[in-house]
Formats: sequence, structure tokens, C-alpha cells
Amino acid sequence: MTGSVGMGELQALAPLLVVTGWAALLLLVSALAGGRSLRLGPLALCGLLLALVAVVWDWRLVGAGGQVLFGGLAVSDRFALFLDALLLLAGSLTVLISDAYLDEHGFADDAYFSLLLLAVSGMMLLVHATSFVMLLLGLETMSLAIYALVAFWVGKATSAEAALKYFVMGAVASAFLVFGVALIYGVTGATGYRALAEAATQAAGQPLLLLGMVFVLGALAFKVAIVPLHMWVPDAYEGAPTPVTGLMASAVKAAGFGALLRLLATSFAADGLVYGSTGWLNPCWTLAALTMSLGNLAALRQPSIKRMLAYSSVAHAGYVLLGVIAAGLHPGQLAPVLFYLLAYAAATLGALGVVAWIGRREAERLTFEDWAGLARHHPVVALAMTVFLLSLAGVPPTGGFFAKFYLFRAALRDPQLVTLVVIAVLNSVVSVYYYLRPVVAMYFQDGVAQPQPLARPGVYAMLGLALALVLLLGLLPGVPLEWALHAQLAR
Amino acid sequence: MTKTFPLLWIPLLPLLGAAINLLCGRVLSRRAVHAVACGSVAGALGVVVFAIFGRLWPLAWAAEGTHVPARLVQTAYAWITAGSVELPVGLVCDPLSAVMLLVVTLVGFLIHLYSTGYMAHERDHARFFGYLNLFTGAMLILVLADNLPLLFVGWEGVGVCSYLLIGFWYDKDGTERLGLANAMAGRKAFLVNRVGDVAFLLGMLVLFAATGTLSIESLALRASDLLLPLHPLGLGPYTVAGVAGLLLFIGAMGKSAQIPLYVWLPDAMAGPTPVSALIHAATMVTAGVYMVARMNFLFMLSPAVMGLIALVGATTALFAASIGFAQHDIKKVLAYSTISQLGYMFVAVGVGAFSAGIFHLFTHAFFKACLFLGAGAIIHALHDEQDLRQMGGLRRPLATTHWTFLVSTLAIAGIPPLSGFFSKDEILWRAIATANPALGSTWLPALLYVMSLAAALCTAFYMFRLYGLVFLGERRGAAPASSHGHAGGHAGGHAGGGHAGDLHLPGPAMEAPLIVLAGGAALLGLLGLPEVVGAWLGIEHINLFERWLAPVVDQGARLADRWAGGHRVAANALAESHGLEALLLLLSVAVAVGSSALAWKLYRAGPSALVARLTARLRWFYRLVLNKYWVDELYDWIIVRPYKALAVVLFQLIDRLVIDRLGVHGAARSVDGVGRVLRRLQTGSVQHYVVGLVIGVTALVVGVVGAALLGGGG
Amino acid sequence: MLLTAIVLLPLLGALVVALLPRAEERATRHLGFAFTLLTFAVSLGLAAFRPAEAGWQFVVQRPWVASLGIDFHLAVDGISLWLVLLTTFLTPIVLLSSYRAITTRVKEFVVAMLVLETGMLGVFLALDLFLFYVFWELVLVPMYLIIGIWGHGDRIYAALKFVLYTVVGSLLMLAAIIYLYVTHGQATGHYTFDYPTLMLSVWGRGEQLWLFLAFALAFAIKVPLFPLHTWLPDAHTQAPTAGSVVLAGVLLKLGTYGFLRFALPLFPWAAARCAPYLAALAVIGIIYGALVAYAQQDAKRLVAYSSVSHLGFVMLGLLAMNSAGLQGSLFLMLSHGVSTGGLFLAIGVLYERRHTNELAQFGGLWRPMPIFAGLFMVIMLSSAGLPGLSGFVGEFLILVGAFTHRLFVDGGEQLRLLTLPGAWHWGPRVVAGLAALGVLLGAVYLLAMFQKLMFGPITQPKNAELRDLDAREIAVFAPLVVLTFVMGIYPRPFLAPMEPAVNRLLHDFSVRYAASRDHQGSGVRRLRGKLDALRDEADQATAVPPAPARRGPSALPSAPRASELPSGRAAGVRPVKPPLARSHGPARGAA
Amino acid sequence: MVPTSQVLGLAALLFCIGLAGVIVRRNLLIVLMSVELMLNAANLALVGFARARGDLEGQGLAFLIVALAAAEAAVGLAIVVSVFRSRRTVYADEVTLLRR
Repeated sequence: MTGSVGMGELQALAPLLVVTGWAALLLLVSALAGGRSLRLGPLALCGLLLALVAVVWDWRLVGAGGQVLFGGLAVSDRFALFLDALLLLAGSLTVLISDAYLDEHGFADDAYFSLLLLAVSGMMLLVHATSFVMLLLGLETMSLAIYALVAFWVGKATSAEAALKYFVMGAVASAFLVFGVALIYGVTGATGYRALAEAATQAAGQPLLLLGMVFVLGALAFKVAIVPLHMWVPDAYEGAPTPVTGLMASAVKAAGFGALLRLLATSFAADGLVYGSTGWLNPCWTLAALTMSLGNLAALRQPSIKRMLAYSSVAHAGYVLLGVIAAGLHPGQLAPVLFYLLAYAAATLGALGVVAWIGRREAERLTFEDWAGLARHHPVVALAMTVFLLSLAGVPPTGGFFAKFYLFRAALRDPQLVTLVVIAVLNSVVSVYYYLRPVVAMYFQDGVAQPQPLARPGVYAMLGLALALVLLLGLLPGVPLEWALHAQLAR
Repeated sequence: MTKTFPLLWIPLLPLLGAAINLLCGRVLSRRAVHAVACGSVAGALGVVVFAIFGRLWPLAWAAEGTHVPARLVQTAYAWITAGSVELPVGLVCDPLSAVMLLVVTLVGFLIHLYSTGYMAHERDHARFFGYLNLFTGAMLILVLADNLPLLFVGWEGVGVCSYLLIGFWYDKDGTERLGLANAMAGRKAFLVNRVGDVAFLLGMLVLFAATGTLSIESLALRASDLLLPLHPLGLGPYTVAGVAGLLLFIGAMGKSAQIPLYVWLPDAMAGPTPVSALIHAATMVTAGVYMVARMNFLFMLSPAVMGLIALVGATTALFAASIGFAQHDIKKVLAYSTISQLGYMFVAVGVGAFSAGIFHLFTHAFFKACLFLGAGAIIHALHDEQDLRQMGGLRRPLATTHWTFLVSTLAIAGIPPLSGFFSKDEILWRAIATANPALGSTWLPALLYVMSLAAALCTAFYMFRLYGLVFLGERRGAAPASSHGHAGGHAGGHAGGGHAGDLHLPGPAMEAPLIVLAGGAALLGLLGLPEVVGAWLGIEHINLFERWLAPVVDQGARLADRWAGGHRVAANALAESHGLEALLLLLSVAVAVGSSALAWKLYRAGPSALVARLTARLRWFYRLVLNKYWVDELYDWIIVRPYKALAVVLFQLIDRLVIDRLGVHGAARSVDGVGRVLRRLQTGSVQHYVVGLVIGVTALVVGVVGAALLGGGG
Repeated sequence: MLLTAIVLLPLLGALVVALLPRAEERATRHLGFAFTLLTFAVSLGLAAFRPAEAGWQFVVQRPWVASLGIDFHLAVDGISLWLVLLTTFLTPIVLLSSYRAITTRVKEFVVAMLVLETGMLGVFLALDLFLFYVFWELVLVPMYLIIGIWGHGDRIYAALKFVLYTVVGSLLMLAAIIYLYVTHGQATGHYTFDYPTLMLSVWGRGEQLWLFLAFALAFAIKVPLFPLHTWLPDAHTQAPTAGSVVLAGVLLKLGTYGFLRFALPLFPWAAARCAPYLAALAVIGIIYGALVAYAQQDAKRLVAYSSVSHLGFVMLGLLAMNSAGLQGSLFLMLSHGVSTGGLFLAIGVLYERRHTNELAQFGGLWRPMPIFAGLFMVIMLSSAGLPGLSGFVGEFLILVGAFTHRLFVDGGEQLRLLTLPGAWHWGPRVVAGLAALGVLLGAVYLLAMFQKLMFGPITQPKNAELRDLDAREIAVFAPLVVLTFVMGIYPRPFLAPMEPAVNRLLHDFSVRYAASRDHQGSGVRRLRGKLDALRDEADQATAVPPAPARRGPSALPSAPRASELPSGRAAGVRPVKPPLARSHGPARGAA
Repeated sequence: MVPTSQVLGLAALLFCIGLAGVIVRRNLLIVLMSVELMLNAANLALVGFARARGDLEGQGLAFLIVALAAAEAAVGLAIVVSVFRSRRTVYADEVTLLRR
């Protein structure tokens, strides 16, 4: 335990507190506002940015060692803070674009933003959690808020359906999680990661423990859409309001992987649980291969760009998993995963942002035909979209390329992963094909009618930021890389 | 005996002329174009004359007796240097190249002059003269080169020029048939030559690999390397000299139209007649002979190849001559006669009589050029009529042409004392008087002699048939309307020529060259009187030509003595007896005169009844000869068509089907198929998804926990 | 500095052009053209190149991503010198030629062209493998757009085919590059992509084979080598003239350059094993390309196949691995860039006038357009390898190189790079002989094409009143034709700077081969002893001595460093699947 | 005094029943209830273990989960209602607009 108890913890908690508080504040404001719809977007943005400041502030505060919170239930270390920053960034971008999106599609925005902030706070809790209690709390906060956001498209059948599927699957998943927690608790008597870590080293081989581990990891794998637990993704992503889709693709995934990494690196780090036929590395190898391949292959033939991006997010989960495996083989190697999550978040948010931009109340314009000839009428946005797609495909000089390179680099440190890297490479080849389909439509084909996109400053600001981020990560990756390298787990 | 001399100017002048005419010919006046063209060649001629008689001659005198050839050299600059390859632009003028230089520049100049009249009505004459100059330049490079790659530059350069000049009338009279036919002929010439050139290239590679140099002089110094054994394709062993010599000779076959690569030359007559005279009679086609003589040391080291050369030469001579019998196109007759005469030259070099070969080349250049130019004058006069059956009785109207033509005909027929007689007889004599150890020392000379003699017989006959059909008897065939004729019409600047009836008479620009060449054809034989004459007159070395060339062309014999010992091409027992030589001399005279007289009798007044009966009697032979033994058709069937077919098949089968359809598209389609299947799995029912989730988790459980249980909870 | 300027000027130009209003088409064109001209002018600064020196010159080296040892490292030597100049020379010509051809979305076109130029120059100049790869991929996108937007016919198919073909190779190459980087770092503790530094180590034979194949695939596709060539005809046929010219003129050379610079010297052992097969493919390509070209009805497609044939020559020269062969290859690369580029320009001229490439549509063009015909003929003859023009020099040297191929490496072992194991006397001489056949076949299809276009009477009335070249077009062709003559008549100045660089490369190859021969097993091994030559050059290359900042990991917080310390070399590529064993890497206690 | 193993067995049984319910029942409301059943199975296990170990962590966790279950139920019902509003059905296999 560190010396400073009360005050230090509060400071370390500042980002979380700000976001949660702000969510409540927004709720309050909208309640006071009564029926009058007022634009809470800017307010929400302020909250997120404030939290971002807090994160920067904490970064120096907690130092490399990190700061334990609530007597070990959670921790505030640079790993968590890095992800916090990522989540807040993703949240801010979502907020930026949501404002226009909401009144375009006629949502009642009273609860939307507070839900959004709530979701973000849940995710932050998720990455800070060092005990199953906090894990559950964070997970459920996040999930419930997201369910609601997905269903937010009132009167739109697909929205409700998406929410339903996500919810049912999610509920089952959390049931597995809880049961897994129970089993682990039963075997080791531990609900905190550290305690579990010690206990697990003794009880490494025990079937019940392994069963519990599988359930817990399975539940998290579900959240980050690892094949075969991915089947909800395309439907939920497609049905949800596009900004929410962006949030799910970027933030939820990041948070899920954050929790997964922390759990694996602290609790399930005992050799017996990591290596060999009973370790988690082994199944992860298979899952990673499956996830990349299936995600990419299924994306090939999608008629809807939104759905295609959904599958692409599945594929990227596979790449990240590759990074997780590398981290498992070389503990401490978290930077590749973090950097990848960041680059992917920027690119996918941008791409979905364009999807949101082009869609109007009367027509969501998701098919490739709808995009034909876009480059003629809106060259800049078309270029931006191209950059996002290239980044997703991992073509230099974009962030996606550098992230992929950095990931492969980490993986190739270990000869055992060469095959998996080759599989990943071949997958990237496949992915190039479908990532280029929108480009073909935008540049090589001529559109029937000139689209009237959602031309609002918020939207353009969001796209501009995403674009800048993608290019920055590609051209000057040095600085963010330093941060990612410093983002170590508390020890 | 070596001096430096700015030889570069010799090829440079014509090349500059070409540049001027090709770049800005269309803005220059017709007169200026002519001036540039003829002027540049005349300049080259001037330099050559000065170089030879002013510089080389004294050297040669000084070097008399020694085996060191007199040489003028110049190394302009380093051309290609990479790794072990070091090729300068080095020029050398020794007695051998001197002869060629004289021929090329002198005959060349005359033909340029002639062309100013002949092409007077041509629309883009600037292009014509540009090409002609370009050719002259390339030919001079070929002659002067002191290393093989540079020689190859000229070698292919003249090929290109002939390609361009044959196809000069690429849209002749705007008629589909003729225009394309001309272009095709040009292409054929270039490609058949390329076949030879590839062999030539390989020959150079072999030499370089064996000796590490391609400079002709240093190759001669590496005779020992040239005798190293070689196993091409694991066969052999052959000597380097053998393999390289064979390859180089194949190159010569192409350039000098020997069997089996002669087919392009007859078609090449599609070009303007001066071109036929310059390129396809006097100079370019003799490049092969020149090259063999130039590389004599190489060939002398491999008797087998020498024998092959002689045989090919003799066969070609006879074969082509026989075709000459029955051709109706005046230029075709001359073309086949050219082929046959080239055959003679190869017989000569094949039996090691290099000087004799070059001598025949020298005389042939004059009388054949004269014949072609004469034919040109005739065609010109008859408004592009080339068919012998439409001619006759031109003796009086075309007096000058007639006389010069007659002289040249006598010369080529081998009637003494005209030049052709001496050069050809020298060859015949050396053919029988030389033994080749590789191919039997007795039967080969006999065979060569007989074939050559037969060829001589044919030559005399068809030449006089030609003469008779053109000049004697009465004019056959309707006089074509004056309107028809050259593109551009006859109005306007007529190089001094006038009209007689429908005839279109040559002007002085055309007649002067004829006279000069005829003079050459008549007298130049005296430079190479046979030894037997010398014996009678009691003069040593009466054969000036041989004396002049000896230092260069005997080099091979010396090297062969040194390295190959007895195993070399050398004079046989017969060579000593002047009696036999005299006898054979008389024999050949008899043959020439006899067959000439026969032809004269048969064709004095157009084709006589006897001819008709003969052709009727020997119809199959006549048809065979008339259709040139169907060689073109044969090649078409065994080479051209299969090649086209193969190309199409490869494209459709390999590229389109195997690689694209099966390979590329196949892979794409299979990946795509997987994608479709995966989409099917997404049924949309949430409960199926839950099943998927359960399956996944169960699989993990089985994987991990199962392993643990089996592993005894290790 | 100079090199930085050369590489980045076009990019700057692209940015500037991108800011112009799209209405200003003329201004856009002129500005773009001006920028390419400027680039060319600047690149003439390379005249200060010291031809006698083998080493790197004009070195630029700045850290880019310090923590990973990625540098912005450019340098030029006798091998890349002319390729750079070729690029800067061709691009303005191409832009000029496109003035009338490209009428839609001019701005995008100019931008794409400029970006493309930066990419190509970068590939030739980059000495940092990471940087090299970035430029390599940077070339892809603009070319893709050029084919897809301004192409004709089945352009989308062609564009996709081009990209996917290329990506297949390049991504595997990326994996190989990273593997080099990681293994080198683990063995030496010095994580770097620096090519001269990597040249100081050799990899185990097994690894070399896979790495070489990964590199070779990427390059072979670009070249393109025989079975991988089918993207080229489509790309050429559908691309706009400008695209085809750049594609044939420069892009294809990226592949051969890659072989020469990276694939062969980095993995000499594997290269020696694979060379015979590559040589066989090259020869097949020479003959096959020439044959198939003859079957084409479409002029562009015909020339495309001619490229396959010519690049086969280049590959053969590279594999001959002797001074003559390599210099011949480099020279033929230039000559092919000029002549084939010229051919595509010429066909483009016809397309502008008649909007077709069908040979059957033409004939007798000499009458209406004599100037054009003349220039076309010179270029055609050069492409046919006529002595005295540029094509011959390269082909001749390559044939000499291949025919006299005899390679002895350190320790006197003789390598037979052109002899297929077990094939009946399939030796250098047969290979060269077959290749020489290409000289003949080349003339066959080129003359056929020329005749179909130019000779015979005019069959289509449309052709009767075709304009001859105007001043602008002559200005486009003149430099090419002049260069064709110069390179053919006085090639020495072009060859001179190549010699030392080529010899150095040969020396490196032989030393590195010997080293990897003695290096049983797998893993990285630093070259010691007789490597002074290599060492010196590496030192002179890294003018900026590796500062601690560039040693990457050591500058980082404890955890990563602990794990990035030179590990005990996880040996070789072990059978991968299950179970994943504990890595022999860093002691996990450190974490 | 029931041994922990039996408690665990019962919990597992309940969990499986709940899972089966989720998979086979068409009616969404019953699906929701099945989910609750699964959560409670977990709770049972927790409590059982807690008793066996005699510490309170398990109990606390159980309480938390009860709360979460309640929240989930609420959101779930809301979603089912909105589905019913838009589609006029509560049968899972009829809600398949999004597929392929």
C-alpha cells in the first residue's frame, strides 16, 4: 500500500469520478429541462475532455508503479490510464458526431449522452478493476448502457432487434462470467487478482479452476468478439445507431481487451495456466487464427458497408489476440496491443463516422451503389475514407500499418508464432480486397444521384480528428509509442 | 607497319549526310538533297583514296615481303567497358578493308549519282537518299571495324537499311498488294538476316568465353586458345575455332544469301533498283564473304567448316543459277545470279583462296552493279515494267544501256578478257587444286569444280537469255500509257532524260555511272591475271591483287601451319602443273562461249520455238524451276505458320486459361466461396447464436480442462 | 540533403497542387509539370557523384522512430544512381504527354503522379528496410487510382488485379523484413532496419531460404517473372498512357532493383540455391513473352508482353552474378525504361487520335504522320536491340555475362547459378543461347507491329487525315530518342559509375555466401575477420554513429528493456503447433 | 449439512437448465427468465462455496450479482417491449431482420 491513502486515491480516481459524475449531471440537467430538448453534446464533451485532463494529470501522479485503490479492488496504473485516454478519446469523437446524428434521425437526446458517459465510465472501471467485483461492476455498467444505446433508435425495428440479440447473448455471457467467478472463488477462495495469482500457482492444474478460467475468459472474449463468440457482432453493429456502432467497435473492444490483458497478466500468469496443453496460450493460438480468417472471409461478400466494417472488427480482434499471445510469451510486452487498439480505434471510428456522415433520415445509404462516385462530389471526405480503409488494411503510411508492423514485430520475437504471423499476413491480403471495394465505388464508378450527406461542423470535426490521428500514428509514431511502452501494469 | 589515320571520317561523312537528309530533308530543295547525299559519299571516297594511295600504299611497299600487313588504325573512343568486356570504337584499314572501302565508296558514289536521275520523280526522295547514306555509313563501319561487336554494329546497321529501302515503297501506288508486299519483303529480309545474326552473336560469345577478347587482331594472336576443345550441349569435342567458325558462317549465310538462308534476296528486289544494285549486289550481300576473309585465321584453323563453306557455296551457286533459267522478272534473274555469284565467292574462301574470293567480289561489284543499273534504266524506260515477256528490241533506243549491259553480261558469263573471266577462273582453278583434310583430299575438289563449272555454264546461258529477251528481236508487249508510271508523274524536273515514243530515256546522270562501271567490269580483271599467264610472260607475281592482299589473307595459312600442322586446307598435287591450269582455263572458256552462243541462238529473236518445245518436254523441271523449287512455300509451312499457331495457342492456353482462369481467378473464387458459406451461418436467430457461443465455450472447456484431466491434472 | 530534397519535392508538389482550386486545370498541369522538372533539375545535382567510389554517397540519416531503430536513411550508389535519374527524367515527360490525354479530374491525376514519383524515388534511395517498405507500398495506391480512374475498358478489374498481385508478395516481404529485424536485434542487441548494418550478419540456411522466398516473391511479381506476369498485360492495356509509361519505365525496375539490392546479397546461400530455377523462369519469360507478344491484336498488350521478355533478360543478367551481367542488367533497365516508355507514349499518341489500340485499326500511317513514324521506328529498333542503339548494349553485356558465368566465392567453391541441378547440360551456355533467341523473336513481333501500324496503304479513311506530332509531342519524344542514340553510341559514362558498386556487391555476395556456408544450424551470425571491407563501408554509410538514442530499447523503462535484451536466441523455427511452450526468451522473473 | 459438492452439482444443473431454456424457448420473456436462472445458479454456487470456506467475500459477491440481475431484467424487459412495439411479436425466431 502506498503512503497517501485518502487524497492520493481520490486523485488517482479523478478521471473515473469525473465521467461518472458528469453522467449523473447530464441526467439531472435533462431531468430539470423537462420536455424541452436541449443540446447536451457540448456539455458531455466538456466532461470527457475534463476527464482526459485528469488522466494526463494522473499519468505523472501514479508513476510507473501505479496506485492501488479500494484496498486492492482496483488499481490506477499507466496501463489503465493509457486505455482511459483511448476510451475518452473514442467517447469524445462519438459525442462529436452524435450531436448531429441525433437530431438528423430524430432521437430524443435526453438520456443519450448520460448513457454514453455511463458506458465510458463502465469501461474505465473495467480496465481499472483488479478484482472480480469491480470487473462485474464495470462490465455490467458498460453493457447495460450499451444495450440501451443500441436500442436507442426508437421505432426502428432493426435497432431494437440488434439490442435484443446483443442483450440476450450478453446476458448469457455474463452468466458464464459469474459462474466462472464462482468456480474460481470456490477453488482458490480469491476474488481479487493478486490473491488469485498466488492461489493459482498452487492450484494450477485443477480442472475446476481451469473451467472457471475458461468461463471468465470466454465471457470477456465474447465482449471483444472472438470467433466463435462473435455472432452477435454483425447484427448488433448493423442495427445500432452508427455512432454507437463506432463506440462499440472502438471503445468496448479496447476495454474488453484491457480487462483481458490485466487478468491474464496478473492472475493467470502461472506457468501451468499459460504454457503447455492446459495453458490459455494454446487455445488462443487457434482462436486468433480462426478469428482473423473468419472475420476477413465473411467480410468479403457483405452488401452493406456497415456490416462489412463489423466483420472487419471481428478480424481485427483476431490480430489483437495475436498481440495478446505475444504478450503472454514475453510478459511486459503490452505496448503492441495498446498501440494497435489505439490505431484501430481511430481508423474504425473514422470509417464509421463517414458511414454516419453519408446516411440521412430517409436513406442510410449503406450499399456500395450508394457510395458510387462519391469522390467526384466530396473528394476530401472520400480521401479521408480511403485513408481510414487503408489504415484498416494496414497500408503505409497510416497508423494501421505501423500498428500491424509493431504487432508482427512483437509476435516474431518468438519463433513459435511465425506460422500465426504468416496466417495474419495472408488474411491481410484478403482484407485488402474488401477494404478496396468502397474505394472502387467512390473513385471508379459514377453515382446515379449526388448524395446529400450530413454536412455539420461536428461531423467534420470528428472526421478531421480521426484522420489526423490515423496519419499521426503512421508518420510520427514515436511519441504515442513511448507512451504505450510506458503503459505498464502495476506490479 | 601501323600508322594512325583519322579513319572515322570515312563512315562519319555519309552518316552526317544521312542525318541532314533525314532530319531536315523535307525543307531542303531537291537539288540540295542530292548535293548532300552525293557530296558526303564523294567526300568519303576522297578520304578513302587519300588514305589508300597516299598513306597505305607506301606502307605496303615498305612492308613488301614481310608478313606484316600495312595498317592504318584509329581508336576513336572506348565504347563498351564492363568487367572483362572492353570494346573500343577501333577502326583499321589494311589491304583487305582497302579493297572493300574502294568498292563501297566508288560504286556507292556512282549509284548515288545514278539515283539522282532514277528517283527524280520520287515524292520523299530525301528519305531515300537519307537511307542510302545511312547504309553507306553502316557498311563502312562494318568494313573498318577492328573488333567483332563493332563489325556487328555495321552488320546489323546495313540490315536495317536494307529493310527500310526494300520497304521504301511501303504503299506503292496505294495498292494494298504491292505496298504490303514490299513491306513484307523488307521484314522477311530483316528477320532472315536476324537468324544469321543470332548465330553471329553466339559465335562472338564463344570466342569471348574462350579467349577473353573480341578484337580481331588479338584473336589472331590467341590461336592456341582457338584450338581448345569445346563440348556444346555435351557433344563434341570440337575446337573453339570450329564452333565459332560455324556460327559466324551461319551469320554470313544470312547476310550473303546462301542456302538455306537465301530466300530473302529475291524478294528484296521489291526495293528501288539502285538499292538492289548497291545493297543487294555490290556491297552488303558481300559482307559475309568479307567477314570470312577477315576472320581467315579462324576458319583456316578448322578445315571441316572450310569444307562446309565451300560445299554450301558451290551448291548455292548451282542451285540459284538453275533458278535463273526460268524467271520472267528481269530483276529476279539478276537476283538469282547474284546469289549464285556469292556462292562462287564462298567456294573461293572455302578452299582458302581468300584473295580469289575477294577478287571475284571486287569484279562482281562492278559488273553486277552495272547490270542492275542497266536493268533499272530499262525498267525506268518502260515505266516500271519488269517482265521480260514484255520487253525486246531495246537495242537501238537504249544504246548506252545496251552496250554497257552487253559488256557486263560478257564479263559475268566469263568471256575473256573481261574481268569476270579472270576472277571466276581463278576460283575454279583453286577449287580443284586445293585439298581439305577434313573432307577427303580428292573427291571434294573434283565435286566443287564440277558444280562450279556447271554453275558457270548456267550463268552464261541465262545471262544471254536475259540479254536476248531484253535487247534483241522485236518489242513485245503493248506500250503502256504514258500517264501510268511513277508516282508524281513525269512532268517537272527530268534529269536530262527525254522521250522516244513511249520510252522514257535515261539522262546523263544515269548513263555516266553505267559507262564507268562497264569500264570497270571490262578492265579490272587485269589486276588479277592468273599465274599461268605470268608463267608465259615470265613475270613473277603477275597477280597484283593477290600480292596486295597476301599479308592479310595468308595470315590464316601461316597460323594453321604453326598450330594445326599438316591438318589444314592446302594446295594439292595438281596445284603445281601449269599445264593443267591452262587446260582448265581453256575448258572454262569453251563452256562459257558455248552456252552463251546457245542462248544467243535460242533467244536472238525472242523465245524461239525450240525453247517452247524444250519447256514443253521438260515441263515438270520447268515448273520446278519456275516456282523456285517451292522453297518459300516450304518455309511458310514448316516455320511461319507453326510459329503463329504456337504463339496463339500459348497465349490462349497458358496465359488465359491456366494462369488466369485456373490460377488467379480460381484462388479468388475459392476464397469468395468460403465467404458465402460463412454468411449462410449467420441465420439471424439469436438462439442459433447462443448455440454457437455454447459450442465455442464447450470446445474451450474440452480443450483445456480435458487436457488437464488427461494430463492427470499436471 | 540533396536526396531528401529529391524524394520530398514531388510530395511537396502534390500538397501544393492539392490546394489549388479544381477549376484551374491549366495551372494544375503546369504547376505539376514544373515540380517534376524542378525535381529533375535537383536530381542533376547527382552529377557530383564520384564514379570511382563504390560506397554510399549523399548519405542522409536521421532517426525516424528512435525507439525502434527506424531511420530516415537515404543514400545512392552506382546501382541506384541511374535508376533515380531515370525516374526523375521520365516523370516530367509523362506529365507533359498527358496534357491532352487526361481531361477529367486533372488535379487528382497530377497529385497521384507526384506521390507516385516520391514513392518510386524512395524505393531506389531508401537504405532502411522499413523506410524501403513504406515507399514500396506508397507506390501502390496512386498507381491503383491511376489505372482505376483514368484507365479504359476493364479498368477496375485490372486495377484490383495489380494491387492484389502486388500485395500478396509485399506483405510476406514485410513479415520477412520484421523477422530480419527482430532476429538481428535479439542476436546483437542492436535493433535496426539499417541495410548496411544488416549486411554485417548472415542468417541460418533454413531461415535464409524462407526469407529469400518471401523477398523474391514480392520482387518477382513486380518484375514480373514468368508465371506471375498476368497482371501486367491487363494493367498496361487498361491504364492510361501515362500510367503505362511509368509502369513500364520505372515500376517494373523496382522488382529487379529489389533483387539486386536486397534479395540476392542478403541471402546469398538461398539465392545460390534458387538462382537456377529463377534463371530458368527468366529464360522461359524471354521466349514465352516474345512468342505471346506476337499473338496480340492490341498494341499495348503486345508491348506489355515485350516487357515480360525484356525483364527476363534483366533477371538473367542479375543471376549471372558477374560484372558484365550486372552492369548489362542495370543498363538494360535504363534502356528498357526509355524505349518501352517511348513505345507506350507512341501508342498513346495514336490512342489520343483514334481512341483505340487495335492494330487492325491502323496501317499506312507513315504517309500522314512521317515524323511520328520516324521517331517510333528508332524507339522500336532500340527495343529490338539494334546495335548502335541503347537496347543492344544491355542485351549484349547480359549475354556475355550469362555465357561466361563462372562464379567462385571465398574458399574457392564454384557456384553454378545458371545450371539446373540434374538437367542435361542446362548450363550457362544453353541458357545464354536460348536467351539470344529472344533477340530474334523480339524483332519478329516488333517488326510485325510496326508494319501493321505504319506500312501498307491506308485502309481506314479515318487514318488519312491524322495529325502528325505537334511541337509539344515532339518535345515529349525528342529526349527519349536522343537518349536512345547516346546510350547506344557512347554508353561508357553510363556504365562507368556502375562498375565499382557492382564489384563491391559481388564481393559482399561472395563473402557473405562463404560465411553462411560455414554457418550450420540457424540464427544470426555476425561476420568477423575478412569482413573489413564490408565493415568500412557500413561505417562510412552510417555517417552518424548510432547514438544511444537509436539503440532503441535501452532508452526505455525497465520492463521492456528487460525483455528486449539480447536473448539466448530462440533457436530456429521450431514446429509451431501445440502446445506453445514457454519461450526461451527473457527470464520471466524480470517482468 | 449438505456437502459443497452437491450444492455445486445443483448449481451446475440449474445453470444448464437455464442455458437450455435460453436456447430452446421461443418466447423472449421465458428466455429472460432462463437467463435469470443461470445467474441465480451462479449465486447458489457462490453462496455454497462461501459457506464452505466460511468467509464473506462470496456472500458479498452474491448480493452484487442479485443487484446486477435485477438491472439486467429491467433493461431486458424494456428491450423486449420495444421489440414488441416495432415487430408485434415476442418470439425469438421471428426477430430476424438482420441476417447473413
